[in-house]
Amino acid sequence: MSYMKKPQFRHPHIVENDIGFTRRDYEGGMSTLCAGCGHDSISSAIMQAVFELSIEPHRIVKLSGIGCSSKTPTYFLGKSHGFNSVHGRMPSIATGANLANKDLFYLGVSGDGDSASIGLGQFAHVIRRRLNMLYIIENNGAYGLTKGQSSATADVGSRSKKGETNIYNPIDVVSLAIDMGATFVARSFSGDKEQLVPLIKAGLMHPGFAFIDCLSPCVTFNDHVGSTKSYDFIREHNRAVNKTDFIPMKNEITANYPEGATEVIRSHDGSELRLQKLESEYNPVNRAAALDQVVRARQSGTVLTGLFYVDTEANDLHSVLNTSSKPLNQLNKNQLCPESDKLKSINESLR
Amino acid sequence: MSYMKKPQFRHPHIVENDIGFTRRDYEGGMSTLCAGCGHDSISSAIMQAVFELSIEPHRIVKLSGIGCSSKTPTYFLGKSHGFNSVHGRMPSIATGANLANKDLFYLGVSGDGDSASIGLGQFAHVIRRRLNMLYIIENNGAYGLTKGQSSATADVGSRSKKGETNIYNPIDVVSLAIDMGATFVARSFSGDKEQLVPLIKAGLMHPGFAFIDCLSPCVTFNDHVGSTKSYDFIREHNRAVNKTDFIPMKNEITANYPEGATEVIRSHDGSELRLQKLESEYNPVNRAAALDQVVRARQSGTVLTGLFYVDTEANDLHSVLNTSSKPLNQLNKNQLCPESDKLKSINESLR
Amino acid sequence: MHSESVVNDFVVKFANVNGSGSASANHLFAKAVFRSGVPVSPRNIFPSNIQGLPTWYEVRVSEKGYTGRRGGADIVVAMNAQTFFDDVNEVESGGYLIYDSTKPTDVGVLRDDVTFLGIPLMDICLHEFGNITQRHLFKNIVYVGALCALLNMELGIFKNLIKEQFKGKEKLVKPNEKALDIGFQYAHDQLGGPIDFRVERRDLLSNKILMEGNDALGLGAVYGGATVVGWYPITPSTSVVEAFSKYADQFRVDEGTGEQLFSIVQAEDELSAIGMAIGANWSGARAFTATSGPGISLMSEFLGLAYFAEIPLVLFNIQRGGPSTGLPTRTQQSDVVSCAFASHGDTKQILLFPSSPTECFEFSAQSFDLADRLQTPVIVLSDLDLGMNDWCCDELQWDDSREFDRGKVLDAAGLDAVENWGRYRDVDSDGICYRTYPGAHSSKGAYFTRGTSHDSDARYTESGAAYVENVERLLRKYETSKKYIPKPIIDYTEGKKTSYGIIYYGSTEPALRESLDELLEGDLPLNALRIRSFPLHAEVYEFIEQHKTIFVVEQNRDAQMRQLIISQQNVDMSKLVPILHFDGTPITERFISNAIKDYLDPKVMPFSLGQGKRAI
Amino acid sequence: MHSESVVNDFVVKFANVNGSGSASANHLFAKAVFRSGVPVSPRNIFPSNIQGLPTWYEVRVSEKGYTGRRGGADIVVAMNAQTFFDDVNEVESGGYLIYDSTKPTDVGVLRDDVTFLGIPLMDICLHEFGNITQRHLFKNIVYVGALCALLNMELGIFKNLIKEQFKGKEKLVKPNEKALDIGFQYAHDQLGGPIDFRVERRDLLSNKILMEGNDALGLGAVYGGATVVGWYPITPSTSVVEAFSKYADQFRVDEGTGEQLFSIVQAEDELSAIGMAIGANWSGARAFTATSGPGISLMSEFLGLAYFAEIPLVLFNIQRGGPSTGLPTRTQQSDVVSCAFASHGDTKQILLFPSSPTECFEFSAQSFDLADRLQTPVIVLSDLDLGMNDWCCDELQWDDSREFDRGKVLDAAGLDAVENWGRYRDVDSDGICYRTYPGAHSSKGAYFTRGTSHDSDARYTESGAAYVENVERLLRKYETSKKYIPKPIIDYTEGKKTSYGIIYYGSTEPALRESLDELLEGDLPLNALRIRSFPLHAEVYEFIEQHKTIFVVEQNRDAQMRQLIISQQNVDMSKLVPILHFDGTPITERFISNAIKDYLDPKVMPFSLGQGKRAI
Ligand SMILES: Cc1ncc(C[n+]2csc(CCOP(=O)(O)OP(=O)(O)O)c2C)c(N)n1
Ligand SMILES: Cc1ncc(C[n+]2csc(CCOP(=O)(O)OP(=O)(O)O)c2C)c(N)n1
Ligand code: SF4
Ligand code: SF4
Ligand SMILES: [Mg+2]
Ligand SMILES: [Mg+2]
Repeated sequence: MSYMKKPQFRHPHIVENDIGFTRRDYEGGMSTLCAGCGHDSISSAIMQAVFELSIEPHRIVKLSGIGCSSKTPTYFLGKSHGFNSVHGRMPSIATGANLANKDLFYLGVSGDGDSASIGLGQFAHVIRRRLNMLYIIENNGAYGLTKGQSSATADVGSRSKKGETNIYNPIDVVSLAIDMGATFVARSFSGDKEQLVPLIKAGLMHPGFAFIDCLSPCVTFNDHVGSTKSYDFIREHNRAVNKTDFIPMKNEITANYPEGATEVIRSHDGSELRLQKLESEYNPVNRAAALDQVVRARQSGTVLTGLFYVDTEANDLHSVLNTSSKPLNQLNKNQLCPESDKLKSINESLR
Repeated sequence: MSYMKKPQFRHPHIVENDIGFTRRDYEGGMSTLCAGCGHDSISSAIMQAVFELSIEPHRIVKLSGIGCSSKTPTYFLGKSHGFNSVHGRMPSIATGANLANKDLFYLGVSGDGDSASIGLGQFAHVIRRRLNMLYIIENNGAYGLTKGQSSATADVGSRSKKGETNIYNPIDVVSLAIDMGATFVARSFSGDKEQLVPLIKAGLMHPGFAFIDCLSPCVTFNDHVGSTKSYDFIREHNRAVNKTDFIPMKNEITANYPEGATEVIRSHDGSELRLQKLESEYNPVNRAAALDQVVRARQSGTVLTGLFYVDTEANDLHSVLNTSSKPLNQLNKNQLCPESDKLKSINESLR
Repeated sequence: MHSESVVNDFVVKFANVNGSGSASANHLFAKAVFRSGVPVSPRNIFPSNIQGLPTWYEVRVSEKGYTGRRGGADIVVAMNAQTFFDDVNEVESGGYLIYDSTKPTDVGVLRDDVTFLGIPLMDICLHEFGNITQRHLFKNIVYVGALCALLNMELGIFKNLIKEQFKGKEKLVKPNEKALDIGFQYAHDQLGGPIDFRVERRDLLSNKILMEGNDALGLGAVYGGATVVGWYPITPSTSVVEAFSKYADQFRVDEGTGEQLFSIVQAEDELSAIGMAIGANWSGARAFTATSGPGISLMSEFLGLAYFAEIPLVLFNIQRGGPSTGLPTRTQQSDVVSCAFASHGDTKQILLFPSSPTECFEFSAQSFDLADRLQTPVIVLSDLDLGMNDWCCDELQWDDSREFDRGKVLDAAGLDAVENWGRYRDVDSDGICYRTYPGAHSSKGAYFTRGTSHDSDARYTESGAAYVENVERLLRKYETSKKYIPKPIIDYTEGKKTSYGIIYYGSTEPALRESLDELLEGDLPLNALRIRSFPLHAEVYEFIEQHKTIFVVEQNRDAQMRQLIISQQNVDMSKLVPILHFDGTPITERFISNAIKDYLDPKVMPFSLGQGKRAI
Repeated sequence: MHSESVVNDFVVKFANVNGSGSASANHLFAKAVFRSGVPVSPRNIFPSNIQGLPTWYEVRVSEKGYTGRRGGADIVVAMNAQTFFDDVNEVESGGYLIYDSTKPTDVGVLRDDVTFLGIPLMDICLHEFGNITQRHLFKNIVYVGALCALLNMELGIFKNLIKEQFKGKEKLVKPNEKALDIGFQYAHDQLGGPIDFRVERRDLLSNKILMEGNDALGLGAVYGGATVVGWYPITPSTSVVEAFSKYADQFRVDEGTGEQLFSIVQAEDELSAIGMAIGANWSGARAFTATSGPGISLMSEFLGLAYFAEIPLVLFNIQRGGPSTGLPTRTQQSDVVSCAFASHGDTKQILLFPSSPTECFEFSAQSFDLADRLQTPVIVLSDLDLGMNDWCCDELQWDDSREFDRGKVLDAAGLDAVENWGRYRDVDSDGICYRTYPGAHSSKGAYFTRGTSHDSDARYTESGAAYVENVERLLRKYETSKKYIPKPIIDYTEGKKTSYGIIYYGSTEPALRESLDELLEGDLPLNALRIRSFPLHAEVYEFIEQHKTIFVVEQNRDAQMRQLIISQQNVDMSKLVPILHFDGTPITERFISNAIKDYLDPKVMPFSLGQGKRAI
């Protein structure tokens, strides 16, 4: 099913992006997820975002753990290298891959089970290390692939399809990410492409660790009445704090916001994040304030979405480690291997 | 060294607690930690707290992971069962032990490496599950036992003894514990027994998950100028939000606080937590407010100590699981093993 | 085609799309064969996803009681367009293919040695049922009704099953019955009624049941007195815990208070799951965990701790296809070596190998006794084939006078009665020491459990001598364990002498026993030994001694049991011929018989069978 | 006592308290022996804590070049009151005990076959040094000065070493020299000068160095081109990464920009550490991780992934005493089986066994070539004895013309040149396929790496046939690996025929080679084979063929290498006699020789040696 060959016929009028690629160039294999699964919508948002950003597909590295969500990288960006690692350990693979080659874009896709249960440690620590990547959790409050157990992000009192009520405190991956020092933190909803696509674009271009918690209903196991991760529940309880648009440096500024309500966040490379504030108090550049607002909204039962926090001064692991500007995987023997006379002096020092 | 025989001679005037035990009954083997190690002070605070609470030593179960801190349970409460598990996995052992016997007190001792690095997942998840235990992290910002590497709680810019500067965002185990739903969260300092002992007492008696982050300098590897976990640094940057006293139900109320500034928190069993507020805004019963204050203090470089949050309605894993009031390890065959006629009807249902 | 009809000896294979509700309809068919008193073995072959991919359900009907997978299919119910052509090819010559003929297709041209039976299922359901879900679901019941007629089965059996299934939801009985009737009638009227394959009522199953191995393990754990479960979901082990949960809800809830006399915690991962089970066992509750594949690797650090600190533990490993994430919904016996020596350093674990649901139940209950007695992990190795399929097996039995063996535990009275207790003192010279539970006594019996080296009083030590004394005692204990763990079962061919032996274990049993019959019929008698536990008993080595050639039949690539056999005692290795099947499907009689015949056939030289390889 | 003095053949043992600064003083002594041109082997025996517990430092001086641990001590410097009496007992008859005589004690009564040499160290330092730290630290230098006089060594050598050590901190040179002089003078004047044990200058070390195995591994990784390290601290592997870091700081920082041509990340645990190394190797950087004990268990899930997805990886396992947390500061070779079959399912890993720092350097650099060439994990098994002690070994060599072997990698040009590339196609029939790095080509060469079953184009598959094809190819690759990995080294006893062979590996080498000499002297010639890698080469089995009895010498309880030998090919197992040493101390010549002599002595029946057991 993966990489199923599609007819390669190309329609003459098909839309191309700045670098001459069509949408088809960003597609992947046929999805084997359940019809209606939220995850498929996220895949399509990813394809759209990368297309619009005009990134050559081979410059993206897609990584995942294990789960229905973690299968999705097979279903988008078929021309990108992909790595479907083991359950909960994608962040370490991403760290190694990124250390080896800082010149590519790293896109991690994970599930709530993958990241909030077995992978919680790796998730928290990859944030601490400021890895330059976009990390998306496709959050359905359940274990899809193992048939519907509650995950650690399920709310207290949320009922599983079998009728069991979750009794444990949920883990809020957004407050966790803010507290661990992520420099770009957002929440969105698989059903809201308009909100999601700009966030993915901005997250991919963010020069540090960017995180999107994307609510993504599991239609088979967690979309019933009583679940707090169902399409209906999210639609009803969702409150967006802002509307985002991302304008890469090279593009003209096209969006037209009412001036007063819009905050423009400019990054080093000149690209712009334009936030249309929906909640006047919301302040996406103060970490403590962002955390406080997320936590208070949670206490009140609201599902806040939008961009919660962004650090315009963000830097990444390579900058703190001061690694070579040429990717490590491109250094040759002459650069890496000391000559034998060096070894002679080491021998001398060991006598 | 552990369990070194001490002379058993008993001084006639030696002080006994309510149940006739002396301080010696709460001692353990001789410590093999470095002279001056903060962890030894915590051990002594634990012995004092349990002595003062008049808990029979055999009713305590002490558990730990791996590290200098995790060695300490050998050095206190020699008459208690102990379990020195593997690195970072004490919480799961504690969960199993507690599930087996709800009638004992569970005291977990861990290090910042043990709980914030390898054990972060288990630490977060045992909190979610509301295990009835007191969990103490002896936090020195370093790996003592493996000779001084920085741990995940080391602050950005803190220098290790070797002169390396920590470059990663620190994990604040206090904000994490609050966010994960702990129902009793405090921070203290190994050098401040006056503050620490009442917190340990209150934490042990708390009917849910109680957590104390106890700063505990590593004199050998992390007590130099440039470290933010040194005795000097902590003394200088420490700001206590309140003074705690814990009054078990059976005791008379002895402490004498200036009325206005004291908040009395009463739990179900009638015991009292008396908090002398040092910071007027501080509110230890609102989770979001507690989190906010901890995070803001951290941003300003202050080491806040005291009791940050307590939930008087706390419950524990057994209550959410509705397990038998008789400990599971005390149920006998008749209670556990269905009779053979039950098996007959199962056989019938399988034809 | 067939000169006369074949009775009670054929395979029906259903090809469906997963998530389409076919599983319960197919199960209904298998159960109806069982109710006809005829041995049946259904096998579910499913993909590692939730909806939309091909899935198959094979039902073997065998009057002789052969319940191993046979391979091939005499009747294929081809309901999946994606796999239709492959499914047509699956049919044995002379067999039948049942398909949905709503859209007219010229299937007849595909093969001329197969009878094609078209039923316009979609069309029928569109007319007969109102809502969309029903239309889809009842398609499955309609073909079951048709099968009933085609195989000349009793419709009443099916109807009774429907009634039992929907007890409490009586509204559903009628439409199901209707669908059955429609299918039955269509086959009867339009397809010419019974075909050449028939199910005839027998009475061969009086003490038999149809049960999944995982269900039996879960139930055994209830009977074995388990009260604490730490687990993490993973296929194919999840249903062990689900079964425990189901039966505990039934038998272990205090009627008066509603309190649970058990506790189940879904852990955050496998490391935590096994940690919980270890902590609880340490505290004197019986506790287990269950896992598969990667979970075993993740548990290995804690398995070493439990071995070295001597903490009882029961671990159910429902094996699937490895390595790594491998084939998560396929079967193998490929964790044998990794479990036997699980963890770094010199560790040796106790393994049990059940070969039927009946034995799953027994071994599950017994494993708690063994773990307590031996104070060490006991790993029960089942697999997906045995664990997640309904096996036709002996009914379960329980002796009410049987007591739990809690092993050497000192309570307060016990501690008062002994002098100089020390946790790791080998006072009985069998390597097993006396333990205490936390809180057992107000002043005695406390000790410190650790994974670091310890002396006989549980004190930390770096002394080489104390270390050696301790780990040699562990070897002594391992030796002692053979007195307690299940012995191998040996079958000598009656009345015939043979120099050939065969060693096997676990879910290989049904295919293997069939193969023994088949080979005997071809005048090739073999004696057989079934290993039921590790470390291996002397009987295994005696059996090897007695024969010139021993075939070791396994469902893995690397001849792992053979490796265990030679790791424990000197034997003449060249006598041990591996027969290896490892493509993820259950091993078959055909595979085993052919491998052995080819090995013995001088014309087949060198012995090379693809999957059944001789060289290792 | 001794009729004449013993030259260059004795053991000095220092008994100290850890954290007291004795380590560098003791090292100074060992290095001075080395500078005298005489082979020396220091060994540090330290506790698993940081300060206040007993620690020992044994220095063997051996003109013959025997650098294995000998056992016993001729001169004991007893500086630890806690262990004083034990230390006195350690002295060989006719030996010397040096102690601090500040407080008058009547030590003479303890033994009459030992000469007691008291030096009032505390007293001396109190008078001679002002500050408290100095007083404590210089006590150690004073006894080193005394040893210099007692052993008749050249004081100038010590002084030069001091100068080198404190280059840049010249202020420290003077007081150290002063302490040396004081000790020297005291021994000379008060203790009667040189004793019966002497160091005499030789020139036996012209191409030798004194180096720790871990230092050599770290340096080898720099030469091997490693650029990414993910690790987690654990004794005794930590110093591998520290060494890499030290040498990378020296050789891999761009002089112009200050940029690092490497990256080291301290991970949150071992699972993450190995994940980082795998991710980086996958992306085409050379990367490694290092661990010990429990770390190996924790890495096993990822080891299975790297095996099955065929990702290069270098893992340095510095073995310590197991099982579980075990003996963290003691040595063993007990992870052999767990590494060879690391992970659940049918996995087989490549192992290397270096036996000296020189070989550590070579194997370390080579392991990156092997991992790239074979696209699989390469596990280098060293141990604490080899890793954390200074070994007197051949100097390091490097051929500047040597190129990295990056194995079968297609870059953009390569991809353009081939048709129909597929990640797991065995186009060369050696089991090794062509890989690509992410981003290699703008439209070709992308593929999806996974731990689930995959076909030859890296696509997910549940097909049994595709699975079998894939895992059989992995076996083919494993076979191919023998062409690349280091062959065993065989030594036939010159000019003598023998039917006895001996197989060994790793850090056992020095003790074993001494034992061969010793046995040969006793007219018991043995041929020896040193295993350097796994899977095993045909030479190993030929060697076994050639001999009647083969002793397999190992530092573990369960005869793990013997188990590997028999797991790979049919052999006559009964010929393989295990000699097992596993108390956590390094194996000695005495142990090996005695075990073999006892085995061959008809009077010692049944063969039973405590730790050197025959039965397995
Ligand atoms: C080590 C390990 N443990 C367990 C599993 C089984 N498993 C597969 S997916 C999954 C949960 C996935 O949940 P989530 O990440 O939320 O993904 P979803 O399917 O909900 O998208 C589990 C437990 C596994 N593959 N590996
Ligand atoms: C699985 C595993 N990895 C690594 C180690 C080595 N190790 C022992 S203690 C320790 C760190 C301890 O740090 P911390 O918990 O902060 O304790 P401290 O010594 O600082 O009190 C490590 C990494 C181990 N024992 N087990
Ligand atoms: S089971 Fe749930 S998460 Fe998985 S594919 Fe189906 S709808 Fe999506
Ligand atoms: S190393 Fe540090 S943490 Fe460990 S005992 Fe010494 S002072 Fe304490
Ligand atoms: Mg999920
Ligand atoms: Mg620490």
